Amino acid sequence: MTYEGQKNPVHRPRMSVDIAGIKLKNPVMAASGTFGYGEEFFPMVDLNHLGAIITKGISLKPMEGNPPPRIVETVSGMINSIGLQNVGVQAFIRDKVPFLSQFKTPVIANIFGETVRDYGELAKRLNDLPVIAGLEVNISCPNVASGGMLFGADPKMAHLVVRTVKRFAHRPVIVKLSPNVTDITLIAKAVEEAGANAISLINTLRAMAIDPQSRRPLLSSIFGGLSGPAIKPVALRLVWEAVNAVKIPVIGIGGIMNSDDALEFIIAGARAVQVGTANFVNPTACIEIIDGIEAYLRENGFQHINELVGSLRTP
Amino acid sequence: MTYEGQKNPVHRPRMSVDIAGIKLKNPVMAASGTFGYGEEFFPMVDLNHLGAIITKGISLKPMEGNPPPRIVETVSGMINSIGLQNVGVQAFIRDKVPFLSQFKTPVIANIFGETVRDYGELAKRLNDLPVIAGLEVNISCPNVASGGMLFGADPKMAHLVVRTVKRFAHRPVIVKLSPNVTDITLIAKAVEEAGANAISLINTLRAMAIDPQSRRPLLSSIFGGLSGPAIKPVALRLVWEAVNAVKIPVIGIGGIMNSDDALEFIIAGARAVQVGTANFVNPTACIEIIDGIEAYLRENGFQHINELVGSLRTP
Amino acid sequence: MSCSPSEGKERGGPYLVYGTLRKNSEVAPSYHKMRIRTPIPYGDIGPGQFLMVRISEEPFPLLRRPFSIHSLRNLRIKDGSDIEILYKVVGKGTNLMASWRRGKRINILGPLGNGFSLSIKMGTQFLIAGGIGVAGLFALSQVMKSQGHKCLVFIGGKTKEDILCVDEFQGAGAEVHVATEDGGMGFRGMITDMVESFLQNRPKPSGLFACGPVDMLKTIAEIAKSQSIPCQVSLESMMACGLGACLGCVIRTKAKLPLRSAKATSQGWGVSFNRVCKEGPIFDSEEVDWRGI
Amino acid sequence: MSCSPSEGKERGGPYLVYGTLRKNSEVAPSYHKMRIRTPIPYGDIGPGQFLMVRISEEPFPLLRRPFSIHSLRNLRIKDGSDIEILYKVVGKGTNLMASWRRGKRINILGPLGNGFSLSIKMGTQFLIAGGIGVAGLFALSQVMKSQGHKCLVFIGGKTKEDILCVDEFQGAGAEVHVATEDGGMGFRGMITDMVESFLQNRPKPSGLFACGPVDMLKTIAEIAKSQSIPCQVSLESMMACGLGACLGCVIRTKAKLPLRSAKATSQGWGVSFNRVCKEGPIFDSEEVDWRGI
Ligand SMILES: Cc1cc2nc3c(=O)[nH]c(=O)nc-3n(C[C@H](O)[C@H](O)[C@H](O)COP(=O)(O)OP(=O)(O)OC[C@H]3O[C@@H](n4cnc5c(N)ncnc54)[C@H](O)[C@@H]3O)c2cc1C
Ligand SMILES: Cc1cc2nc3c(=O)[nH]c(=O)nc-3n(C[C@H](O)[C@H](O)[C@H](O)COP(=O)(O)OP(=O)(O)OC[C@H]3O[C@@H](n4cnc5c(N)ncnc54)[C@H](O)[C@@H]3O)c2cc1C
Ligand SMILES: Cc1cc2nc3c(=O)[nH]c(=O)nc-3n(C[C@H](O)[C@H](O)[C@H](O)COP(=O)(O)O)c2cc1C
Ligand SMILES: Cc1cc2nc3c(=O)[nH]c(=O)nc-3n(C[C@H](O)[C@H](O)[C@H](O)COP(=O)(O)O)c2cc1C
Ligand code: FES
Ligand code: FES
Repeated sequence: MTYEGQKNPVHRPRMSVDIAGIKLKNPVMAASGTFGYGEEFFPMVDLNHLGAIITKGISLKPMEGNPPPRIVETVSGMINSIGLQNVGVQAFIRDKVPFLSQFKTPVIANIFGETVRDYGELAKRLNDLPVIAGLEVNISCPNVASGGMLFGADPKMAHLVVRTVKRFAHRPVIVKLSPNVTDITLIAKAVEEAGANAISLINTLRAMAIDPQSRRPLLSSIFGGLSGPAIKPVALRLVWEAVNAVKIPVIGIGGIMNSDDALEFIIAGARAVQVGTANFVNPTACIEIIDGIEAYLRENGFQHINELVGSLRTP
Repeated sequence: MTYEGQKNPVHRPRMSVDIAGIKLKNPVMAASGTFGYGEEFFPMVDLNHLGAIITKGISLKPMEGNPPPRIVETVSGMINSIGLQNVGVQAFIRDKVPFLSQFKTPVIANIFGETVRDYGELAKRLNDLPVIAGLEVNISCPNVASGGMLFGADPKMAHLVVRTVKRFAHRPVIVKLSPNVTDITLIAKAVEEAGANAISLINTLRAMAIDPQSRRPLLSSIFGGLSGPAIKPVALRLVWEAVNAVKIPVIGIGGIMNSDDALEFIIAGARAVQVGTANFVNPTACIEIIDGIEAYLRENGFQHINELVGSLRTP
Repeated sequence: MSCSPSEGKERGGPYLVYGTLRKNSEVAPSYHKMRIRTPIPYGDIGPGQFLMVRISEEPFPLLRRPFSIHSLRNLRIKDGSDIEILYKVVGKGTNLMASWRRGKRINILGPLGNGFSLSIKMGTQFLIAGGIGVAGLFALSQVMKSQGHKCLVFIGGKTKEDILCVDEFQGAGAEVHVATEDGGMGFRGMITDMVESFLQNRPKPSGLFACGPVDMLKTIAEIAKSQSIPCQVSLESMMACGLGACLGCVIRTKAKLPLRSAKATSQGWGVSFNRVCKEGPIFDSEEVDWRGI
Repeated sequence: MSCSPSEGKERGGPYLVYGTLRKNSEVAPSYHKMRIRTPIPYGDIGPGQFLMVRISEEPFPLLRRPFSIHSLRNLRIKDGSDIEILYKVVGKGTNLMASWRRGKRINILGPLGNGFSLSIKMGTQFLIAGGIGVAGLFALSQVMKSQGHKCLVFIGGKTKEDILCVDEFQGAGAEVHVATEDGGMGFRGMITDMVESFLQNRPKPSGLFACGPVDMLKTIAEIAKSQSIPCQVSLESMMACGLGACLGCVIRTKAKLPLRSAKATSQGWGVSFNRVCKEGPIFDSEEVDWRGI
């Protein structure tokens, strides 16, 4: 029972959205890397109530990740340098997919590779799993083959990765963009042109922290990615720029802690949102955000969430 | 009396730094746009105690700036879209310089133009003022002549602006970089090559905020610049990248609220720092930061601040 | 306009001080009054000036919050002064403030802003407050009393719970008139309607002084203009520094001089955008470009 | 390892609940003890498990903070349970916690982590605590008592002010030995030296159980290895989620299987990096790769 506790089903606003063919019962997804494979939050969180679950990033082979320390708290945010530790696609299919298959909620597999080939291969390997409703392609990682430059920092590379994934994937492809670029619209247009069915943004902002007492970096890898409420204003700006640059659906991510934050992104034009760091602070954040959005729609007389998408009143 | 209250002058660490020929009695400057023309904080703040005062950005002609609302508070930060309102170089020289000339503290004029010519012209106009110890060239503003693209987002444009300023300026030239770029090292190297004597960073992060109730942007100009403690981890990363890319001195800016924050930048390699938003929250922030850095040097047995610069212990 | 350091000091502030919270009580649902003892005589405060209160020593909530100095009494007590603030709980900052207990150290910056101009014609003055607007007008009524003006104070609010300070104003010798939108106290309707009817039926006052929501101020400004009565309004805007440095708090005023003329710029800061914290918060209602507000 | 929703539920938690602060008192300078009443029976807690406490409902300080569940008493009272936390005030979060007053609602997530393994040989057990490390060992001593083990508890600290819970451990039937670096209480020196001398002069214990600063744990691990005594240590690391989802809290362990083998990966998460919040916080001292810590 997803909607228990609602008195008047007649006036209940409709929350369902369609992101490039993936049907979500509401626009709130758990962001990659912040919700494990769902099981970590079960049974505390009713997984059937979520719009979608994005898995932790999956690579072809298992990855060790970076040595600790991997996280540091900053002012209203945190930096992580997990280094994309994951079990690899094979163990994912064997160990994680059965659990996820029990729920009605669409699962979107977040994938990344060290080479363009890796991306294509991953798409192929995930094609046959009914539970995987779509792919989210993380292009915010270094391209090992071309010297560590990020795939997501260069429109040409981004285009190539997406074209390759699209060639193999039987599922809708969401491309997740890095915010650490001069002009997000160039990347957004490049991946749209390459056939992306949707884009999601933002991934974390590159950041750093130092302990003045020990004069050491607070992360073993020196750099990491900043997430959490501190980055929301930057994320919202990038989402708005992307929304105005492409026609495919945009999914807003970055610092969303409550339904007001989520509404900012939706009003700016995001068709759906992802909740990341908030899951750590408040494991039931996604559920509260879903309920909060629904209450807002009801109080403001909206019949359907889509009426709100992109409804920003500019001067 | 600058150093009252210090018991043991013999063991007092030396705080003076030399930034491209500008001699500062300590490495803490008030950042542009956050300290007016000094007079706004006088006499609350002992202006003689500061490392330097950077003026509000100065353009050739007076500028109106953007309509209100111009500022919005965000989580541990604020967004501003002042729109570079200023009195123009003529009124600056006539009305602001006499007040500033009374103090021993170097004054650095922050300048910006709508065209490359503007920048050169401004450098010329400020050459004859003894109180102006240097120029800080703000390249984070739209280049009106070439369609609004930021000077600071393109290494070639940045190079051109700096070369032009250098041709006319008789004073050291600090170039202030925008953080909203894919690769700060390209810009940093370009301006170094063009003759910049130092670089300072970061200017604000492009950001946005929406009021979900009214569904309007919270700033009249939709976008603005994010500053304050929320952005410190991103600023520190950019400073560290810049430090490793150029040989000229780097001045660290972004979210510095206390001496620990300032020390992070210095340890990362900044020869000096600028304090911005903190001045609003705590008008005596600069003074407290100076005292805190000195206490740290003393407690940790440093004779001179320079020993600390770039002393990060990387793995 | 060069000014020497010693000249600057003579201006008397603003001061940045820690005070100690003496009292912080709810005077009506969601309205609180705070009394802060400061260790210094807190300068020559003019009615209409304000303070910036530091909400947190932590980075959240970041910015100071501006509040009118509510009263001029007890400003020159032995060893310092007692500052009063009357505030409405509306958001993060004021909610935090409402939780503060006696004895808490509070960092305040002030006095700030221009304050009401008292170069006014002797006679009857109308003070018009909407809701929490009373906070900024009580000090004015105190000064007016001491200068021998007769004050009529108009206080409007949604319900009778929003009507504050009636006794205080009466104590300062003012005649108080109340209007509530629901009719729960005094006249039923908008306070601006009440003022208009007074202007029709009584001798013209020498001046209008208004503090409250912007729609109320607009209407009062129109009334003042149509009746040719001098009118000062207290404006609000988002503030970061309160000191005139950030240029964040501006409102649009009617440029009396072409912006780029030498004379205009010699006035210093923007001519068509003026800082609420420095050139304001009190403006001549004729100066304000009400379209932009 | 597929598991059905109902199987999951049987695991008994973790639970996300609001409790009510019953008591929060300073037990020694900068050490506090907190008792929180929760509305539910707080699950089957094992000694060595922990909670994540939400420090603020505001975005700063952002992350929850982990604390050991100090005691197993009162976990099954009528209508719920009483949870005890013993904590040292070290930074932002713990300073805030120290200011909380009786009646405050507190959001807690737990029980988390594996807890100490109790599949151990019957006999005498050494429990070794450095400073606040006692927080995580007291519950263990309670269980050991009920299971009929004999406990020797070693508590070390800088000064006598850092020695906590002596009475509590004695109340749980343990024999307590104290060492302080300044000699202000008990043996003068490091607690690890004291343990070593006990190991030389007394019959070998069945197991060592240590909780405290990492240098102490390393030394204990070496001692355990050289004497071939099974040893469990309680490790700390920075945590974001506490649930095993973020992979932020890992430590390096000795990979027993080549990382990329099918068997290794079928264990689920990383083989050479293990999560302190999930595979830990209690580790076999032999498993830990101490160079990386
Ligand atoms: C000169 C001046 C005098 C004032 N005097 C009083 C007074 O005597 N009593 C009183 O109750 N209120 C007064 N106000 C309004 C008061 O400043 C706001 O109600 C208060 O800042 C709200 O803070 P908050 O954190 O509770 O609200 P928030 O949750 O931050 O925001 C609620 C609303 O408060 C306003 N606000 C927030 N921060 C600021 C800021 N830094 N500057 C200006 N407005 C802000 C905004 O309009 C915002 O939408 C005055 C404002 C000004 C500019
Ligand atoms: C499993 C576990 C059990 C613990 N049990 C206890 C206990 O029973 N009693 C006790 O006093 N302390 C315990 N700690 C340590 C306690 O979590 C930290 O002292 C506390 O988080 C400090 O918070 P702060 O905000 O006061 O310090 P901060 O100012 O944030 O930082 C001070 C130091 O505390 C540590 N710290 C901060 N946040 C975290 C976090 N999210 N996770 C881990 N470490 C952090 C860091 O090392 C940091 O350098 C335990 C830690 C872990 C991992
Ligand atoms: C600990 C952690 C791990 C993450 N791992 C991934 C990942 O594997 N793949 C990915 O695309 N994004 C990853 N992200 C980024 C988030 O999905 C999200 O884009 C980012 O955190 C911003 O959202 P937030 O501010 O709501 O957290 C990770 C973030 C965090 C904090
Ligand atoms: C209100 C405001 C006005 C600013 N005006 C200018 C300016 O005129 N020129 C400029 O180079 N930077 C300007 N800045 C940027 C600051 O100098 C500084 O680079 C930025 O705020 C980051 O530092 P902080 O986080 O310490 O504030 C302004 C910042 C603020 C908040
Ligand atoms: S608030 Fe900064 S100029 Fe007015
Ligand atoms: S704290 Fe998140 S995995 Fe351990």
